[in-house]
Parts: sequence; C-alpha cells; structure tokens
Amino acid sequence: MTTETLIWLIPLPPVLAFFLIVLFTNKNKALSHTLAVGAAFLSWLGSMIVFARALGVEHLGEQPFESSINWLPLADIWFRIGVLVDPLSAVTLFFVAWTVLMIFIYSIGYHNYGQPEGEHDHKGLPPHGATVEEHGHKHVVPSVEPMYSRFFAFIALFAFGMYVLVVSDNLLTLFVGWEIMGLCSYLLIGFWYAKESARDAAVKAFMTTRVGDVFMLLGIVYLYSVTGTLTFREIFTEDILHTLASVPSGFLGFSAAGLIGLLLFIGTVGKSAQFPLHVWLPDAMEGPTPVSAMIHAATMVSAGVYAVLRMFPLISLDPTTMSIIAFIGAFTALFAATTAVAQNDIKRVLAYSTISQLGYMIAALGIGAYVAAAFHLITHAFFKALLFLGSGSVIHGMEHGVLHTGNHHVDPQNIFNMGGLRKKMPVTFWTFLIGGLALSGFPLVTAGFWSKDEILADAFGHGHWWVFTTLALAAFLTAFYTMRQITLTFLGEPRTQEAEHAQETPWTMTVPLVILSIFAIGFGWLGIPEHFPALGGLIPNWIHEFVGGTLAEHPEAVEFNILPLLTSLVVALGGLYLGWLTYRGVNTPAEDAWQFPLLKNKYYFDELYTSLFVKPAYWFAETFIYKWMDKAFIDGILHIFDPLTNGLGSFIRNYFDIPVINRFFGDGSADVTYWFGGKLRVIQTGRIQQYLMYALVAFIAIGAALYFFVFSM
Amino acid sequence: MVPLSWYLILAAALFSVGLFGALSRRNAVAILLGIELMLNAVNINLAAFWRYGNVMNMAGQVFAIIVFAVAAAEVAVGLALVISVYRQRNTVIADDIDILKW
Amino acid sequence: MEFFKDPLKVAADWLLSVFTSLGMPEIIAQVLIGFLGVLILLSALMLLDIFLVWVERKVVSRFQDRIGPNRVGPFGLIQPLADIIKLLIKEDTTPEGADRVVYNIAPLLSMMSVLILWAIVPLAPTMLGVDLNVGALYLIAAGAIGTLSIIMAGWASNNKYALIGAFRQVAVMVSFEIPMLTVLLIPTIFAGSMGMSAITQGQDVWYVFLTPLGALIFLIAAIAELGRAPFDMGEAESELVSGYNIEYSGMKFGMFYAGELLHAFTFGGFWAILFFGGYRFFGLEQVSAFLAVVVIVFKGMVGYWIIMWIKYTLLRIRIDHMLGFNWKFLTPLAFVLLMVTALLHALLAGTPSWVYISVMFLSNVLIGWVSLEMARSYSRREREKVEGVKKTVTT
Amino acid sequence: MTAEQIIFLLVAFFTLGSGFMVVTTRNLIHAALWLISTLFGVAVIFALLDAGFLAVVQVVVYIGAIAILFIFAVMLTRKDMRDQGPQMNRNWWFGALISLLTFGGLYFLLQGWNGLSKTVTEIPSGFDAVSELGNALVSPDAYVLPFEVASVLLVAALVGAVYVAFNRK
Repeated sequence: MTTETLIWLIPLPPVLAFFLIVLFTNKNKALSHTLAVGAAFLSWLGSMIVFARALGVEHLGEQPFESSINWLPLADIWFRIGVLVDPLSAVTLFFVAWTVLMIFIYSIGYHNYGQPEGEHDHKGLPPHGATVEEHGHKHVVPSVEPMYSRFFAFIALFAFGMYVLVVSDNLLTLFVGWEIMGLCSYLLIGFWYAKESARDAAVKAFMTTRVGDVFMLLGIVYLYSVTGTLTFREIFTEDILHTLASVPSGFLGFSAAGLIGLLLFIGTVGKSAQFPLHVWLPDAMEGPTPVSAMIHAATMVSAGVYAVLRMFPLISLDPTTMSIIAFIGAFTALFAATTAVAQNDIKRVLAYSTISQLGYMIAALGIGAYVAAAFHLITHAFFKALLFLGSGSVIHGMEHGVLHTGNHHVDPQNIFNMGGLRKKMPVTFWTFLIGGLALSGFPLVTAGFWSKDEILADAFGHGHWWVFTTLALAAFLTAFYTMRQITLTFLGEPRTQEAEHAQETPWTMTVPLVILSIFAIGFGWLGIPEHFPALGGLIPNWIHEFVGGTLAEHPEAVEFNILPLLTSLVVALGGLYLGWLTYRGVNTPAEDAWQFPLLKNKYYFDELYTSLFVKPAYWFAETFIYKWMDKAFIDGILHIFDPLTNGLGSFIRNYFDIPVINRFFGDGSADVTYWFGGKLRVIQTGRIQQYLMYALVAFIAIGAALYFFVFSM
Repeated sequence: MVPLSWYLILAAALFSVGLFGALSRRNAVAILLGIELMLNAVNINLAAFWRYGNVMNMAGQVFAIIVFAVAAAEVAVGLALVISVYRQRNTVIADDIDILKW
Repeated sequence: MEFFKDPLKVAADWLLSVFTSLGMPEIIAQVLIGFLGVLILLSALMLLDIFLVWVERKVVSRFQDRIGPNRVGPFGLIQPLADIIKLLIKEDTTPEGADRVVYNIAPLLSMMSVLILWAIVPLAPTMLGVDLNVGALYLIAAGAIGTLSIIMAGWASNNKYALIGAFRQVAVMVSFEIPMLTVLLIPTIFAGSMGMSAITQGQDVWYVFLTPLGALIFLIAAIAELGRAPFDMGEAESELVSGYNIEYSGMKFGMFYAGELLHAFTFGGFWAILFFGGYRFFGLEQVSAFLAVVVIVFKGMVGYWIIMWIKYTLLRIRIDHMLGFNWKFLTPLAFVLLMVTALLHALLAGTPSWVYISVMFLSNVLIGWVSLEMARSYSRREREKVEGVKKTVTT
Repeated sequence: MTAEQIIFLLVAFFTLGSGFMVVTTRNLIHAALWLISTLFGVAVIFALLDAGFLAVVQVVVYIGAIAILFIFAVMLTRKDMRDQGPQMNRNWWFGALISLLTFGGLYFLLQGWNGLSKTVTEIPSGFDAVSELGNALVSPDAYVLPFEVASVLLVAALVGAVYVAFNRK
C-alpha cells in the first residue's frame, strides 16, 4: 500500500466502529469495546507506519505525502479534497494516535468493564455501584456503566473527527473534522444527561465553541472568496500570500491576511478555550474522565492550536494580528493559572491548567515561536493526558472508598477529601507525579521543562519582554498549584475514611498511565537546544529540524542565553517548593490562604456572561418575540383572514360542489353504470363453460377480423 | 417420410376434440380430461417443431417438459377442487356449480 | 467360436441369407427375424415362469418347514404343468355387472407390463433387445402399466374387495415409484447414462459398493411395487380375501399369478443389473454369451430368493404406516442420498478410484446411520406418546 | 406411402379416435381409460419424432400419475358407479360448432404458412438428445430458470391441492 492510500484509510476504522456499534453491537459490551479499541489500534498502526515513512523522507516539508480527489463540482472547476502529511501533521498524528489509543484502553477500566450491573443504575447517570454477596457478607463494588457501548461509539466518532482534521489538506475538511469533534464534545460532556449540571455544561460548551466556529467559518469563506482555494499548499505559495498581505480588507485597517488570520484565530479561541471564550472548559469536567482527558486535554483543544500552526504562514503575515494573538495567549496563561490556584476539584485544577498551557502555546505563536509552540503542544498533550487519566484513576480509587463506606456525601473529586494516596495507589502516584513535574517544568528530566524553556527562550530572544515576564509568572504559578494538588492529594495522611479505603485501579487504567509517563519524560529529549550547557548537542535537536521543515523558511534557533534558563529553573523549582511548603500542613479549605473569592469564583465570568448574554436572550425570546410579535402582531393579522376564507369555502360548497360535482357527475355516472349493469348481468350465468364459449367466440371473431382486415392488407 | 403438416394437423384435430370436451361435457372431471387432450396436442406441436427445426436447439423438448409439469400441477389442483366441491355440494356437474354470479 | 461370442448375430445373419435366398424382400426378412427373436425370448421367459412356480412353492415350503411339491416328477418338477392344466380346464367365470372389456384386458396388461421390461434387459454384451438411452425411466413406465392393470382389474370386477385392494395397491405403487425413480438416478450418475447396457458396462466395481444404501432403497421400493409381503396391500388375503384378483379364475388368474412371479424375478434381475454388475462376473461374460446369460440368470435368482426370503419372513405392514414410511422416511432419504451422491460425484471428479469408492461408501454408511438414528428417536418419542412416559423421575 | 407414413397414420387415427371416445363416451371410467389410450398414442408419436425421453416421460407422468389420478377422482366423486342423465350439457352443439370452427381456422392458417412442407432435419451422428436435454435444463445459459420455476410451481400446486382437498372434520 502506498503511503497516500494508507493516509486516506487512517480515519476510516473509528467511523466504521462507530456505525457498527450504534447499529449492531449496542447490546454487547465486550464486542463494542473490542470494535472501538480495535479501530483505534488500526488507526494507531496506520499512523505509526505513516510516521515512520515520514521520518525516512528528506525535505518532507517540500515534498509531503499528498493526494487529492475531485469532490464538489463548482461551476466549471472542482473543489478538491485530499490528505496531506507534512512534518507538522506527522508529529501530530504521532501524539494523537498514542493518546487516543491509551485513552480507549483506559476507558475499559474506567467504565468498570466486567463488574456487575448496579441495582439502582439508570441510563444517563454515573453508575452507583452494585451490591454483591461474597463469602457470606454483602459489600458494594463499582458497577458497570449502563451506556457502555454508547460511550465507545462516541469516542470512536470523536477519534474519526480528530484524524480527519489532522490529515486534511484543506481548511474545509479540517473544519468538518473540527465540527464533528464539537458534536462529540457536546454528546460526551452531556454523557450523563440525567444530571442537570452535565446537560448545562454540554449546552454551554456547544454554544461557546459555536461562537468561535462562526467566526472561523467567516474567515474560511473570506479566504475562499479572495484566493479561490482552501488547500493549504496552494494558499501558502508566494503569490497568494503576497496578494493576501497587500489587499486591504476595509476593516479597521487590517489587510486581508490579517483579518482572515484574526477570524480563524477566533475559532481557535473557542476551541482551545482562550480568554474570553474559556468558560466552557472547566464546566466540561462534568463528563467522564477519559472524555476530559481526550477532548479537553490531549486532542480537541490541541486542534485549535493545530489550526493556528497550520495557518501560521498566513497568520504571521500581519503584525497586528500577531500582537493580538500574543496578548491573548499570554493573558490567558496568567489569568487561568491564578484561577487554578484556588480550585478544589482535582479535575478543575487540571482544566484551568490546560487553559493556561494552551495560552502558553498561543502566546508562543504570537511571538513567532513556531517550533516551540508545536513542541509544547506535543509534550503538553502527553503529560496532560497523563494527568487527566491519573486524576481519573484517583477519582476511581476514591469512589471505591466511597462505595466501601457508603457515605455518598463525600465528593470523590475534592482534593481536600484525599491525602496520603501515594501508599494506596502507588502506580497512580508515581505516574501522576511524573505528569505534574512535567507540567511544572521540573528541570532537565521532564519534557515540559524543555518545551517551556524553549518558549521562554524564544520570548526572551526576540525581545518580547512583557510576554516573557507574564509567562514566567504563569510558569511559577503552574509549579505552585501543581505542587498544591500533588501535596493535597497524595502526600500527608488520609484526611477521610474514604481516602483510607481507596484502591489501586485495574491494569487497563494503569498501563496507559505508565506508557504515557514514558512519553511525558522522554519526548522532551528530542528537543534539547543545541547550545544548552553540557547537554546541548548530545542528542540532535530533532524537533526543531523536523517540525521547522514544515515552513518554507526554516526558522532559526534562538541564541542560547543563560537568563531565560535561570528564570525557568527558578520559577519551576521555586513554585514547587513553595507549593509543598504552603500545603503540607493544610487540611481544610478554610486553611487555604489562596481561596480569594475572586479566584474561587473564576473572576465572576459566568455571572458576567449570564447577565450580558443569557438574560437578554431570554427577554428577547419571551417578551419581544413571543408576546409582542407572535401573539399580538402575527396572530392579529391571521384573525382577519379567518372569516374571509370560511365564507368563500361555504359558498363553493353550496353552489358548486353539491349541485354540480355530487349531483351531476357523481350520482349521474352511478345511475348510468347501474342501468347498464342491470342490462348486462344476464350474461353472467356462473357457468364456466359458457364463459369459455364467449371467450372463444370473441377470439375467433377478433382473429378472423385481424386476419382479413389487417394482415392481408 | 412424414411431412410436418401431418403432425400439425393431428395436433390441431386433437386440440379441437379436447376443446369440444371442455366445452360440452357436464362432468367437471370430464372437462379436465378435455383440457388434458388440449395440452397433449400442444406437446405434439412442440416435439414436431423441435424435430423439424434445429435439432441442436432443445427449446421444443424443454417446453414440452414444462408443459408436463404444468399439466401435473393443473390436474392436482383441479381434481382437488372438484373433490372439495363434491364434498360441499355433492355434485360435480359444472352447470350446477353456478353460484358465483350476480 | 464366433457363435459362442455372439450367437444372435450369427443366427440372424444365417436366417437372413436363408430368407433372401427364398426370394423375400430384405426389409420384411428383417422384421420377421425381429419377431422371431422376440418370440424366442418370450417363450424362454414363459418356460422360466413355469419353473419359477415350482421354485416358489418349494422355497416357501422350506421356509415353513414343509417339503412342498414332491409327487409329480422328480422333486415335484412337473407339478407346475399339472397346475397349468388345472387352470386351463377350470370354468372361466365373469361376474355379473362386470365391465367385460376392461375385465378381460386387465390380466393381459398385467402380464404385458412384466414382459416389456425384458426388452431392455442386457442378457449378454451382445444379447440385448434394445439399448434404450432412457432405460431407467422405461422401468418406471412399465410399472405404470402394471398400476393400470391393477386398477382396471379392481374396478371392472364390480366387487368392493377388489376395488379396495386395487386402491390400496395403486396408492402404494404410485408412492413407491418416487424413491425408486430417485434411486435409479444414482447408477445413472455413476454410469453417465440411463441405458442398462452402459450401466452394466460401467460396473468395474459393483455399484452396490458405491451405494449400498441406494441398493437397499431400491430393493424396498421394488418389493412395494411388486405388492409382495410385507407390502402386499393389494391382496392381503386375511383382510380382502384376494384383493384385486378376487373375481378372476382359470387362466386369467393364472396370468396375474405368473405375472407376479415373473415380476419378482425381473426385479431381482434389475437389482442385479443396476447394483451387482449384471452379466459381468470376473470376465466370464467375455468368454461366451451363454455364460453371461447364466451369470445374469443366477444373479436374478439370488435377488428373487432374497425377495422371497423377505416375503415369507416378515409380517404385513398397515397401509397408513407403509405410506407414512414411504413419504416421511424413504423418499426424503432417497432425495438426500441422490443429492449427496451427485455432489460428491462432482467434487470427486478426477480423484483416484479408491478415494472415490471409499468416500462414496462412507457417505452412504453415514447417511444410513444418521437416518436410522433419527427414525429411532422419532419412533421412541411416538411410542412414549402412546404408552406414556416410562421413566419416572424421582425427586 | 412408406412404412413410416403407414405407422404414423395408424397411430394418428388411433389417437384421434381414442380422443373422440374420451369426449363422447358416457361412462367416465371408460373416458379415462380412453384417455390413457390417447396418451399412449401421443407417446408413440413422440417416439416417431425421435423424442424418446418425452415418450417415456409421457407414459410415466401421464399414464402412471395423471390418468390414475383421474380414475381415482372419478371414483371418489360418484355416489354410485352408475351414470345418470346425459353427459353433455345443453349447449353441446354450440361447443361442437366452435371446436369445428377452431379446427377450420387452424387448418386455414396452416395452409397459408410457408413452413408447412418442411422436411425432417438429419440428426447429427453422436447426438444424444437425452444428455442435450439434460444440459439444456440445468445450464444457466439455457433453461435452468424456467425449469426451477416449474419445480416451484409443482410444489405450490402440491401444497395447494393438499390444502384444498384436505378433509377438515
């Protein structure tokens, strides 16, 4: 099979699995997850082969794997769609395939496959546990998810969307994949749809990202109307980029490239949860944890950054747009980090952390650090997936404790209810620690250090002082809240009965953790800068060489400077130490010095949006449209027509329908038929032989007539 | 050497005889007998056309065999009907079975 | 020596030269010779028939621990002739109200249905009435005439017993024609022809080794066609006195009787032709045509003896059981056997003959075993339904 | 007049005469028996036409099954074995007229047909009509579909006949 064919086939298995599960195997749990995991494995295999072949190609940036077909006829030309694997998509495929496969495997354990069905479980609610009798005494064990197959169908569809997005060679199919993921995100956040909070979160996520998507679609349309193409490789030619940069858009003095870049970037703001559209991501933690890991850490939010990376040659044309991007990224990074400090829910901390880290990447892009952003995107995907899956594992272990004590008022997600879990769940602890250290940027060993350091170095090297400062501060806060989380969750002594009885999770959950933690450490070594003291040059800076090849002009590595390195060392180690110092003795939320109301309530953004958008929308629908327009105006007009049509109808009935149609045509034809029937019925004797005779007489007569008058002439 | 016309005329005559039986006999079984004669006349034609046409083309014989099958089916169903009618109305005279009319 | 190889041709050539030298046109001479051949064959058959009467009586007496005819001639050999004289001088009665023409034609048809079968019997490689390429079907067609004779006899006698006997016998014959015809197609598949001569020539290995089950089904169907015990529905002396031939006396009855005996021997012969190699016996048929005739007559006698053995051993089966046995067991079994044989024949084309033979044999054994097991479990369930459940479960 | 023609004429008159007896004889059993002799005649006609398979099948199917069935049906549908009343209906003369007209029309049409004087084609040596027929019946290029349809028709007729004649008491 040629590589191009293989690329075409990569997204196929998950979507097949989706349809097969939905249509046929919905009742059978084992078959459903076998299908889904098998499909993920096939796609993984394809991705790995493609990745391996991509590594073997020199100058992949200039000669990527690509193949396209005619799709939509547009007047006299065809709109072509196709696949493209250049260095950027190759590395993206690599981490997407790994994280997706790990998350699929993890989901089997997370949804308690092989456990009994709970007595009180309903569809649309998380399982409550089942009572089993063993050795004479009853005890409660986790019960299997009631909508097990449905979950696997959805994540399979989700994987399809992600693969489509990654291998697309044009903005339109990228957008299709983007929207499929949006739909799946909605379905999966609202997976436990009987919970009101889950429903609200699903709607919120859907609506918020929709805002970004509309702008993105506008950007795509504008791009098409200017250039007449949506294919990346065609847009990124010298001529078209030049045209785009020189044509004014007529909007606030932006060039066409600037405006398109800005519009596309707004899409990313929605998808990657950047300020001010970040509000959906923390709420999305209502979904099952594999979903949080997959959608909200590893793949979907990465898609936003991936889109900006994809369109970087276009976006980077306009300095104003770049400034806006840098500003939003940096601001989000700091702002989300401060919020994360005050969260008590283990997943919410990670959610804000995700927003913050995405802000990092966006800021890096805004200052032109293309390779650094891509690098951080990859490492972040690995360690954030690891952290989310680890947190899921922690929650699972805690739920075990909750089931054991039977006290359902204890929130298994609140980190203040935990503590001392390192002994109960050693594998989870160590892998979570690795993830946390990677997130904090623990020097030299972890992947997060190298990617974060590269962003800081880039910011410093290109003279973006305020970006550098902001990001450094955010990095410090990151280390601080990470350590806070680890300390409160794993260190110290158990603070509750439930934490006392927490249990290590099954192998389907721990194996993905271990595999991901290998990447969370090892992947960073592929991007060590060349001039780094002592370590530089030991391993070639592969990421820079490979990913940088995507761009037409190979970006130059920034000169090594000791200052950003020192900064990242100080903020990482300092944040970690301070976090440990502050929280090693804290046992209740009240003792937490950082629980400012402003931070705790996420800067009141939800309330602000409610009063700004939601309430006016309700007023508009209820009062203006329904009461004034519909009831008063439209109905009033309709009431005038009612007597008119009534009168016309009865006129037609009385003076046309009854006398003419009924009397004359209806009854008249019946009378005629009746009369003829009466005359003709004597022929019907009921004697079969007479009928045969009639038929023969007629046959002979007609035959003779035909013979003499037709054939003989 | 027998000419084709002899076979055809024999078949036509047999057919007419059968037709007379089907038209004129009172007994329903006898009507079926007449129909059998007509079917046999057709078979003679089919076999004769096979023999006097292209011998390699088996259509004539195949059709004759299908006529056998149809005749067997017809007799089975026809006689079943006759017996059923006989049980119900105690007669097999075709003219007496005439309630299917106005 | 030519005469021993092909006596018929030598004799015919000689006769033809004699007739033409007498000034007879060649075509008439040919026809005359043909008639002469038929006459010789029929006379031989009739003589054999007389002998069969003696055989039958002798054998049945041995079965019943008697001595049998032993007064007239050595071992009672002349006894049948005495019987014939008795029949000839008996009063030839015709019942009042009988349909005379039909009544008188029936015994003729009965005899005829047997005699015309011999037109296709290959007595030796060169002794053969006509090598019909639809021989297997001809066998059934002749059986149809036998059916006709029985129903004519039963109806024309104007006698309830006769009519009921005829009805029963005809129902049985029409039913058992189907498995018989189906099984006849199995040698046809092996030989690739319906001709009796081709079937005989094809049996380098007797077909009974290829399809023992087929041979068995043919034997059962043949006994039913003959109307002999255990399937003697038509006569059923204890119920219907003598069935369809109750009103016949004298030589008319003699024809039915002789026809039945010859029919049994004929089916023994066909059994031998279809499944036991006909006139072939280790190359003996190549030596002399007369030896071939001896071989086939011997084989036919063995078949006839088996038919008699069954007749005088088993009890009569009730008519509904018998028809049920045919429609629900024998016919489906024959169909399955035919389909499996055809399939295997196509699949095994080109394999060595020992593979072909062993697979065919094993498939027959397997089908037979499976069908017997099914029949056994069915009959056990039926019996339990009638007798009630025997095994009581103790709790 | 060759021998073949004489045989044909004899058989044809025998067939037609029997056929005439079928439709005119009063005794229905006799009619059925006459039908059998007609069918025999047709079988001989088949044999004259070198259609041996058809001849044998004619005997097996028609005489062995259909005619027997007729005799059974006649016996089952009469209260006693005597014939009562006329065997022709009132319009028998009209039926006769139509039959004659049909025969006349057919004869007239045959007269006008130019293929009527066609002579018999030589059968090629080595030509086996039975195996050719067998191949034609099961070959997908030839008549396997009508053959299968005919078998389905037979099954349907069988089931229908059993259902119709079944005595529900």
